[in-house]
Parts: sequence; C-alpha cells; structure tokens
Amino acid sequence: MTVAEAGPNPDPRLFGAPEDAPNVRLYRRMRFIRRFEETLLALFEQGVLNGTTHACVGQEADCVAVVEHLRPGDHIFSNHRCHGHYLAWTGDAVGLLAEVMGKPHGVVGGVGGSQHLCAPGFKSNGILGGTLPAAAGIALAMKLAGDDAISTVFTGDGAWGEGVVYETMNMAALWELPLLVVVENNGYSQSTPIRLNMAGDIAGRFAAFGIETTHIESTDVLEIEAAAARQIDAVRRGRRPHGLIIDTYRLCHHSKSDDNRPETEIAERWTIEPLVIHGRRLADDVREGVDAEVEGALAEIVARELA
Amino acid sequence: MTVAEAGPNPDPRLFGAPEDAPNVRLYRRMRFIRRFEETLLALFEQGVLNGTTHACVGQEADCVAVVEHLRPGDHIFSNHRCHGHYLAWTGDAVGLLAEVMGKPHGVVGGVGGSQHLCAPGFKSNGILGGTLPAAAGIALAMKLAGDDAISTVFTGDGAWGEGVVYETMNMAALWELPLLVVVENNGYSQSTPIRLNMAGDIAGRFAAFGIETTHIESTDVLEIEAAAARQIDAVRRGRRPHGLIIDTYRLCHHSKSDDNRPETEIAERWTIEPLVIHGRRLADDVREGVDAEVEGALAEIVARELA
Amino acid sequence: MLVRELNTALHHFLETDPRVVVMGEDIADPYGGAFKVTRGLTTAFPDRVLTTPVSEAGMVGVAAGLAMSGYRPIVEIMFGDFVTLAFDQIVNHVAKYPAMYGGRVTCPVIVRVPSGGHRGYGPTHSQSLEKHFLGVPGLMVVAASPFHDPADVLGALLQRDEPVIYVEHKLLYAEPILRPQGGRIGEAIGREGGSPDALPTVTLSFVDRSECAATVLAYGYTALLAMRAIEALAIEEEVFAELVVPAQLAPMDWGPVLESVDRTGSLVTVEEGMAGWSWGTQAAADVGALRFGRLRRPVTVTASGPGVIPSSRSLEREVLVGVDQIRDAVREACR
Amino acid sequence: MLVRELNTALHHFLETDPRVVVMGEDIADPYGGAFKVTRGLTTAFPDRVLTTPVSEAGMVGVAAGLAMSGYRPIVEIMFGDFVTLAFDQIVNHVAKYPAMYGGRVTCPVIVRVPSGGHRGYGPTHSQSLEKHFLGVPGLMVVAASPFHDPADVLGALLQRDEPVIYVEHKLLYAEPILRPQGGRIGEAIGREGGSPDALPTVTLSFVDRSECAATVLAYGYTALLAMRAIEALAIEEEVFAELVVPAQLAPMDWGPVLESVDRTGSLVTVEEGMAGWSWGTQAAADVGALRFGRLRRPVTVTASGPGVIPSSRSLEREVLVGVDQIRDAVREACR
Ligand SMILES: Cc1ncc(C[n+]2csc(CCOP(=O)(O)OP(=O)(O)O)c2C)c(N)n1
Ligand SMILES: Cc1ncc(C[n+]2csc(CCOP(=O)(O)OP(=O)(O)O)c2C)c(N)n1
Ligand SMILES: [Mg+2]
Ligand SMILES: [Mg+2]
Repeated sequence: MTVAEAGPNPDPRLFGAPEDAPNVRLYRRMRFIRRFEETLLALFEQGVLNGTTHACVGQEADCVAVVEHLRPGDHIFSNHRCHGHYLAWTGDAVGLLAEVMGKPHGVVGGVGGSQHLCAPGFKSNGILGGTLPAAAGIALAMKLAGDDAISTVFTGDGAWGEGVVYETMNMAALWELPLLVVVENNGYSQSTPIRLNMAGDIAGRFAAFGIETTHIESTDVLEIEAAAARQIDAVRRGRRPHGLIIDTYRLCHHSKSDDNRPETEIAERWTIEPLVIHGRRLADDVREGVDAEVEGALAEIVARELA
Repeated sequence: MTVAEAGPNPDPRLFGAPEDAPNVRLYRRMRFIRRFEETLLALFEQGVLNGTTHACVGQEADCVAVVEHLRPGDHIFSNHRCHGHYLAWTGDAVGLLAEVMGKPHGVVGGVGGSQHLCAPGFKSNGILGGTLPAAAGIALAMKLAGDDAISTVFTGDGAWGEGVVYETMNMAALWELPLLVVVENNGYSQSTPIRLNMAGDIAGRFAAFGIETTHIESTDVLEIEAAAARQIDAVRRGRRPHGLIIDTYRLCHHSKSDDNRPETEIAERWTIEPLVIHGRRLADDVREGVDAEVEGALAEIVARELA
Repeated sequence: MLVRELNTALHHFLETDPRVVVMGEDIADPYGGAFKVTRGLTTAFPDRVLTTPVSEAGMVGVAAGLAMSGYRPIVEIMFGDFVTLAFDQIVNHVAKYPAMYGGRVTCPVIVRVPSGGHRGYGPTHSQSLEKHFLGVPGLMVVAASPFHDPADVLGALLQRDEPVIYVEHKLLYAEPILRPQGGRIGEAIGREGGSPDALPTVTLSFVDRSECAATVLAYGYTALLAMRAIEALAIEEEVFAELVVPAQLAPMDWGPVLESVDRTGSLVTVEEGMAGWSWGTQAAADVGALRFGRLRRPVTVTASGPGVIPSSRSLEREVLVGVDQIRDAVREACR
Repeated sequence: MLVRELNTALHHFLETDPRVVVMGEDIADPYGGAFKVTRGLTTAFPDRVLTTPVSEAGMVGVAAGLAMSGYRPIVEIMFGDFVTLAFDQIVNHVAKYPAMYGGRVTCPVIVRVPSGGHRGYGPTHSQSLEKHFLGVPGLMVVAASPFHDPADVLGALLQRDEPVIYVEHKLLYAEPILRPQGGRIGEAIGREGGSPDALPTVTLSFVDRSECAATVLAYGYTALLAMRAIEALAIEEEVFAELVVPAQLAPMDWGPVLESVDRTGSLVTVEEGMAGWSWGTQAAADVGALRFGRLRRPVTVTASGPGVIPSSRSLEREVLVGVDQIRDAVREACR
C-alpha cells in the first residue's frame, strides 16, 4: 500500500481510495497512467504542448507494482520515461500536466519539463545512467541515518551502456547500500534492439558485482508486484542492493514519432499488455466504472489546464 | 617468439639472441625488466630523476609471457605500470631510461615520461581505464583491415572501478573485436586492497558481457605463457575478445615510497617471485651468466645516459 | 537544408575516403539517427558505420584507437549535452595523444555535437556546451554555419590532423545554407576570407563595410539570428552593422574580425552558450588588447542566461539569446 | 602548511558538523590519501569517511545523492586531471539539480581537486583544468590560496548551498599560509576585502597602493609566484605593483580588482592553466569593459602553454608560468 507524499491529495478517481480492493487500486492506477500518457500524446499531436515526452504506454504495471511496496521516506530516482513512476508515487496529474505545459504550478515550475521532476521522495533526470550514483548516494544517506528506508532507481535496458552504472553497482555492493535497481527491459534503446546494444545479459551485469536479482518476464501487475515485494523486502531488511529485472514492452513510440519496430511485433504485445491482463480480473462493470472515473477525472484536469 | 619493433636493435644481453633457449630468453627478459626497474628506483632515490614512476617488480612474468605470443602488427596498450610491457615488447632500455630522464632521445622526447610511451605497436597512458576503449578502437581498425593482428590491453585490478572499462567490454563483445584484455591483479589499487575496491570478482565482470576468460594465479612465467598462448590464439583465430586474468603481486612500492602493506605479506611473496621460480629451471652458471650480462649491459646504458 | 547537406557529405566521404568511419547512438537505418544526419549510412556502408550502445565515453575512446590507427572516425553525440560524458576522452586522451607522444601519432577524431535550444527539450537536451572545449590544447572547435558549405568544412577537416568538436545547432538542420556567391549572400554583400591556415570566415553586410558602425561576431544558429537582426536594423532603423561568421571557433583566426573592427570601431559578439568565460570573452579580451585605444566603445559579449535552460517555452525564451537581444546590443554598439 | 591546515579543517568539520561526509580514492588510513590531506579521517570517522573505488564519476554522483539528502559531501579527486571523468556529473547533475528542479533541492557538493604541475608528473598528472568549470551556471570555483585560511574558506562554503570545485595546487601543500594580520602579510601590506556575498579577496603590496603602477590578479600557487615577482621587482628594480588574490574564481567578485585598477590603471592576470579562454580572459573582458578608456594599457593575460605539460623538467618549465614570466609581464604592465 502506498502513500502519496507530494502535492495536493490525489483525486481518488485516479489514485484510488483506501477502501478500494487491491486489484481495483492496481487497475485504476495503471489505467490512470495509461490514459494520462495517451492524453499527453494527443495534446502533443494537437500542437498544444511543446518539447518532448517519453510515454510509458505498456509499462504501467512496473511502476504501479513497485510503488505498491514502497513507503513514505523511501525515494525513487527515475529516468526520461518517468511519468508512470511519478504518477504512481504521487498521483499528481495536475502538477505533471502543468509541468509538461510549462506552467508555473508545474511540478518544478516548468523548468524541468517532462524528464526532470522532483517531489518529496522522487526525482528524475533525462541523462541516462547518471541517476544511478545519485540514487546510491541517497541510499548511503539512508544508511547513515540508520533507518529502514530504501532508495529505488528505475532504468531501461539501454542505460546499461553507460559506464557510471557499473561504477555504481560496485559501490552499492561494496558499501551495502539499501538500493533497489529496477530495470524495465523493453527490449529497445530508442530505436536499437537490445541485441545490437547489449552483450551478455542484464542479470549477468548484476552478478558481476555479487548483486542478487530477480528476473521476471511479465506484464502482469500481480506477478511483478510479488517479485517487487520480495526484492524490496530484501533491500529493506537486508540493507543490501538488489536488482529487479522486468522484461516488458513499450507500446508507444520512443518519444513522439520515432517507432520503426515491426507492426506485427507491436500488435502482438497489445494482446498481453498490463490492462488487458489485469483488467480480466475485474468484473466488467467494476472495470468500466473505473475507466469512466479515470476518464472523467482526467478530462476535468485537462479542461482546467487548457482553459 | 617475439620481435622488437621499435628503436635500434635491442642489446642481446638484455633481450636475448635468436639462438637462446626459450627458458633462457624468458629468464633474461624478466631479469632485464627487474633490474631496469630496480635501477630506476635507485636513481630516483639518488635524486637523479624527477617526476614519478610505477615499477613492476614482481610482475615481470606477465608481460614477458604475453609478449612471447604477440607478433609484429599486433598492438599493446598499457597503463601507468608500463615499463615491463614496453621493455618486453621493444627491448628499448635506452629510450625508456632517456624518457624517464626527460631527454630528447627518450621514447617520446621526454614529453610523456614514465607513464606515456609510444612506439610502433605500443602505447601507454596513466589515466586508468581510459585506455580500454582506445585498445578496442585499435582492434576495430584491425578488424576493418581484415588481417589477423590483435590488440592487447594491460590493466590492473583497480582500473575496474572505471565505468568506461565496462562500456568497452560491451562494445568489444558486441562487435567481436580481436581484443585481449590482460588483468594483472596484484590485489591492490595503490594503497587499497581489492576487497575494499571490488565487489564480486574480475572473471564475473567479463562474464557479464559474455567474454570468456582464463584465470590464473601464478607468478610462473611458463604457466602464464601457456595461458597467454591459448587466449591469444583464441583472439587471433576466433576474432573475439578474451580476458586473461593473472593473480600476481607487486613487490615494490606503488610508485616511490607509498607502501603500507604488511611486511610479512611482502616477504612471503619474495619467495615465490618470477625470477625465483623460473630461475630454478636454469643451471646456476647459465643463470649467473645471464645475470652478469644484464648487469653489464644496464650499467653501460646508465653510465652513458648519466654522463 | 543543413541536415540534407551533412547527410550527403557523409555519404560522399564514406564513398571516397576508405578511412572514414561513422559512429553514434541509434544511427542505424531505418531510424537513421535522432536528427537523421546519418540516414542511409548503415545501409550503404555497413562495415564502417556503427550504431553504438549508449556509451559516449567509450565511443569516443574507440574513435581514438581508430584514429591512431589511420582511420578518420566521425562520432555523433546524440545530444550535445551528453558530450560531458566524453570530456575525459576528449581532453585527456584524444586531444592529448599527439603531443604527449612527442608527435608520434595523430588522433583526428571528429566529434559531432547536435546542440542548442529553442525546442523546449529542457535543461539536459538544449545546451550549447562548446565553450567548455575552447582552449583545450590540440583541439579544434568548429561550428556548422548557415553560411558555410558543410561538405567543404568537413572535407577540410578530413584533410587536417587535429581532433575536432563540430557543433551543429539543431535549429540549423532545417535551414538552407546561404553560400557567398559572386560577392553576395542573397540580398546582402557577402564574402569569404581569413587565413589560409584556418577555415574561411564569412563576412556579411547589407551596405558597404565603410558604412557599418559595428561588427557583429557570431557563429552557428546565432549567426542566422544576427543576420536577421542586422537586416532589420538596416531596413527599419537605417543602422548598419557587419556580420562576421567564422566556422572555426578555436583556435580563432582574428584577421577577418580585426579587418572589420578596424573599419567599424565597435564589436558585439553573440553566442547561445551561457554567459561567463564564454567564446566571446576571448574576443573581447583579444580584440580589446589588439585594438587598445582604437575602439569606440567596449566590446559587448552577448550570451545566454546564465542559468539552466527551462523546458517551458516562455521561460526558455527568457534565458536564450534571441533576435531582439541581438538587435538591441547591435543598435547600442552602433552608437 | 596548507596540507596540515586542510587536514585539521576536515577533522574539525567532521567533528562539528554531522552532515559532512568525505570521500575519495585511497584516502583510508594508514595511507591517508595521495597528498595526505585526508590522513587520520577514516580512523576518526569511519562511517562518514569513505575510501572509494577508482570511480571519479560514480563518486561525485554518490555525493550528489548525499547532498540532495541533506549531507555535505567533500569529494577528493586524487589528481585534478581526473576531474574530467566527473565532468558530466558536475555539469549535468550536481550543478544543474537545484535550478532544474525549480529550487526544490540544493546540491552542495564540494569537489577537491589537487592540481598543477612543476613536479614532473607529466601530461596527465599536472594540469590545472579549472578553467573548464568556469561559467557553469550554479557552480562555484574556488582555489586554495597562500593567503586565505583554508578552514575559513571551507567553513564559509559549508554555510552556502552551491556546489563547489575547490582547487588545491599541489605545490601549495608544503607552503605556509600567510594570513593578513593587522594590515600586513609578513613584510608586505596586506588586507582582506570584497563583497560580503563572496569569499574575501586578499590584496598585497610592498608599498602603498597609491605608489603601485599595476595590479596583478592571481590565485593559488601562481599567487605565491606573483608575490615573489612583485617583491623582487620592488626590491631590485623599484617597480611597484599590487597583488590581488581572490579565493573565489567564479563567480568573480570584481570589486577589489576594480578598486586596485582604479588606482594603478593597468592589469595583469596570472594563472597556471593553459592560455585561451582561461580565467584571466574574463578579467580582461570585464575590466576592459568596465574601465573602458580608463586603463593605461591593455590587460595582459598570463597563462601557460598552450600545450601538454611535458614530464621532462626543462620542457615542463618552458610550458608552465613561472616567476620570471610573471615578473616580465608585471614590469611591462607597470610602464
Ligand atoms: C547520456 C545519454 N545518452 C543518450 C541519451 C538519449 N536517449 C534518450 S532515451 C534513450 C534510450 C534509452 O533506452 P532505455 O534505457 O532502454 O530506456 P527506454 O527508452 O527503453 O525506456 C537514449 C539513447 C540520453 N538521454 N542520455
Ligand atoms: C582515472 C584515474 N584515477 C586515478 C588514478 C590514480 N592511480 C594511479 S595508479 C592507481 C591504482 C591502480 O591500481 P591497479 O589498476 O590495480 O594497477 P596497479 O597499480 O596495481 O598496477 C590509481 C588509483 C589514475 N591514474 N587514473
Ligand atoms: Mg529500453
Ligand atoms: Mg593492482
């Protein structure tokens, strides 16, 4: 169960209410993130927004599942594809939309934009890999403070090209830092398939430093949540770094109109995306109810911000 | 069998003559390197030299063994502790001494000094880790040229703290570059024992990228030579990177007067250093004859350069 | 358009010079690179065009090895902001090898850095960081320009042995190249000049130099903005300035600047990078010293910020040098 | 001696400020760091003093995380030459976070860079690379000085929120700190001044300012050389100049420089870094502009090279700024 730390109380239609059944909460939050991202992409297409964005359509299960087991006092460091992480942690759709629109009441006043967010317990940065040591430093601060907080960092597969990632793995393992490294392996780094970018595999990159990992190939939020629960607990109680590798898929463009992947590949993945898989677990009327609530809440926000 | 590529013909008293038995050649070259380094350290103590140096006393077997299986056209990229590699490759004691003395006829005219050498098929640089991608680039040039040359890079254990090492491992493996990475693991990075610097182990760092390694714990030049032969052949014929990890020991200070290791630890290693181990294989008179020749040749060079 | 001309030039040099190797992130077809400068290259030259992992330092290091082996690597840093990751490889390796090795090697790596803002990409994807590479011994810094043929510039660089940072402002990609032809650049008077040892410097004005009251020194995208500013000043205010646009930012060829300043007696420099120890600072120092007592007024250095480059369009506009700011500076300098 | 004073200061701040964390390569006892600045710290404060792997970028990144969590990390880069490896972390992370996050965080990392030559360590272990960090928005560059108490300076920096590059010239470690006391520095007239927002600037001369014919602006080890130069000029040639020594190189507090120049009418800057877009360039540009028409002669920027720093003692001496070069420049400037 997670707690929003930032911003005004998130809208329960987007973020869920305490009385929600867990499955409903998970679905609602994924649906919220999905529709937020799709809305943003539509606004970009309409020319309402400027700059760039990296949507996480298809990867919503990762952040929702991980955040499910984080607590106030924990910290998330995210990357360029950070909206899902941010929304799962804070529920703050208004702040994020305003930020992408460059408004003063955006998360960081319109300075950071889509990739550079900051809220209590949350930061993101668009420079790949460079976030890892900072996340380790936050973990070191937690270690020095002697509490049981943990630092979580989200990376993609492509970021593993950056050397500083390995420098961090080494220090995190040597110094026994409470750091959870979540790798959302969507098989592509921008346009480049992982086989052209990565020799060996991600689990081996952790093993090289004696860091234990769980590797899960899934878009099922419940499966991911179970794996995340184990790894987060291992970090929180063991006070040591762990890795959580999630093989997933990005259903949208890398940023806005830069997708060269085979259409059949994408189409296939639409049949096993997180909302499809988890949505089946909800009664139709419940699911449609949630969908409608999310739609309504987002529509209000968009209307207000565009006004 | 190796061929000097640079400088005037090396003195056969230091480098050996074609008719030398292999065991004698190996011993002579190790002895040459040992005495060169000790001579240099003595000159530093006498205040004749300025700047700094990193001697390879105790590690002579590594370079002599590896160079034994390299050929003209191959390339070596070395690090701060490069004298042994340079001398084993070129036999050029005059150029190296003159370089450390800052003379115009030094290897690179006195500009580079002890750590920055360059000769046909040889380069070194004192920035740890940064040599790895350059060595990979040289391997890529060899691959593009389509010949069977290989690029060899020497690193210590400490250099594996640098991120660019991993960036290189990845590219070398992905692009199937003819790169041999030799790790002289002497258990220390300057003053820091490996357990404080390295999580996991070196072999695992290669395995993470699917690069095969041979790991040998030895100061016996014949053992190392056999391992080097296999790995060099694997690179040369397989046109793929390989690792050769040699657990060894530095008997001298890190540079000039900065050794805090336990005296007993060092004393113990003096009993199994390369000259002791391999020296036993030579008849006493042969060995003493070689020692005397090396001594004489070096004394002449020093006298000439100090004059 | 710059992007097309660069692309054609890369095709041409790969075709005609077997030493040329092109590397960068996501440059393989069909994607062809973030800004499409490298489109088609992997298809045409699969061996010598390598799409790389996300490893800016490693990539430049590999290029160093290639260059010291006789190749002519051209490396693309996807966004110039990330060239910081290759700072060590550029400063302590690529630029240092030739001199450090007593002249025994050359290391002619060309690092292309698509740079600059005005696109709302935010603090880490909008910077012009070239000032941090100025004055690195042995390193040339060159900027793509609206008035220089990129094929000529790249061709000249491939004839030389120095390593180069080649800055491409992202907003220039879609702009046409306005080459001086027959003493004109479009409506303006325009010509190339400068020392034969340096890349040519372009000089542009809307009236004869003898009528110009200030010299404007600018490069890259801001050179285009500066042209618009002096055009507007000429047409709307009858204030006349001469624009001097080098391709080579470091080392600088001061000749063409001094020639112009000797006539105008006043200098304004313009760049998009952040103010403070910036490119124009050296111009102010050098021209100020070389023409001590002969300038009508102090040199004006026009630069951005200083500050981070916000993502918000309106905030970004406040930080980055724009036409109005240039126009104001030039008007003032013409006094 | 600077090394001892720095060491004492680090002990003191670790003792009195629980936010202070010290990191660096090989800093653990008994070795205590390559230059012994950190000696004894791991023994006294094992939790907050970390000897790190050879990971300059990673180490600064970890410091960024600590700093944004409320700690005050002080990072040692063993040789300042290697700070290039942390350029991305410093420019695109540490210095950027506060503004990029709309002021929601501070990131007060202090990066100590033992720098400089004259020891024959060769091209990769002798550099003064601080010029490349000047003008990074949000970043302070500060230099240890023969005339500033390092404990005061570090103390002041620990009170501020900006990240800092703190340059320590290796040759200063064995030098005594000459603090201005009662209006004197040893034989010389000496005092502290400048804006209260900046670290103090020290002014030193061997005769009253009113008799000085030039201002010499220098920092770090070259400030010591400059003092020797003006002392020799005073004694041997009766040529008098005033030395102005800031601790803070960027942003610059021009007040004390202008005050001196307003009297002397002539300015020489001195630094050990390589010439071209160097620290002194900005002084030449700014003072040249702020005192346009009021200087007797152009500002002289004295810097090294440009070139790599050779290992050979004699070659090194040719490249690096030395007393004689300073003396010649000052004599000239006093005309
Ligand atoms: C240091 C750096 N280099 C390059 C980029 C450009 N870039 C942005 S996203 C991206 C691909 C990242 O791939 P991955 O880590 O797998 O994350 P994904 O986009 O798949 O979520 C690249 C190369 C960057 N942001 N930072
Ligand atoms: C980038 C960089 N960081 C730090 C150093 C300082 N330094 C020189 S040698 C050394 C230790 C190297 O250890 P290792 O790689 O094991 O080689 P060894 O000295 O044991 O042969 C260090 C930290 C350096 N030369 N380069
Ligand atoms: Mg990916
Ligand atoms: Mg070692």
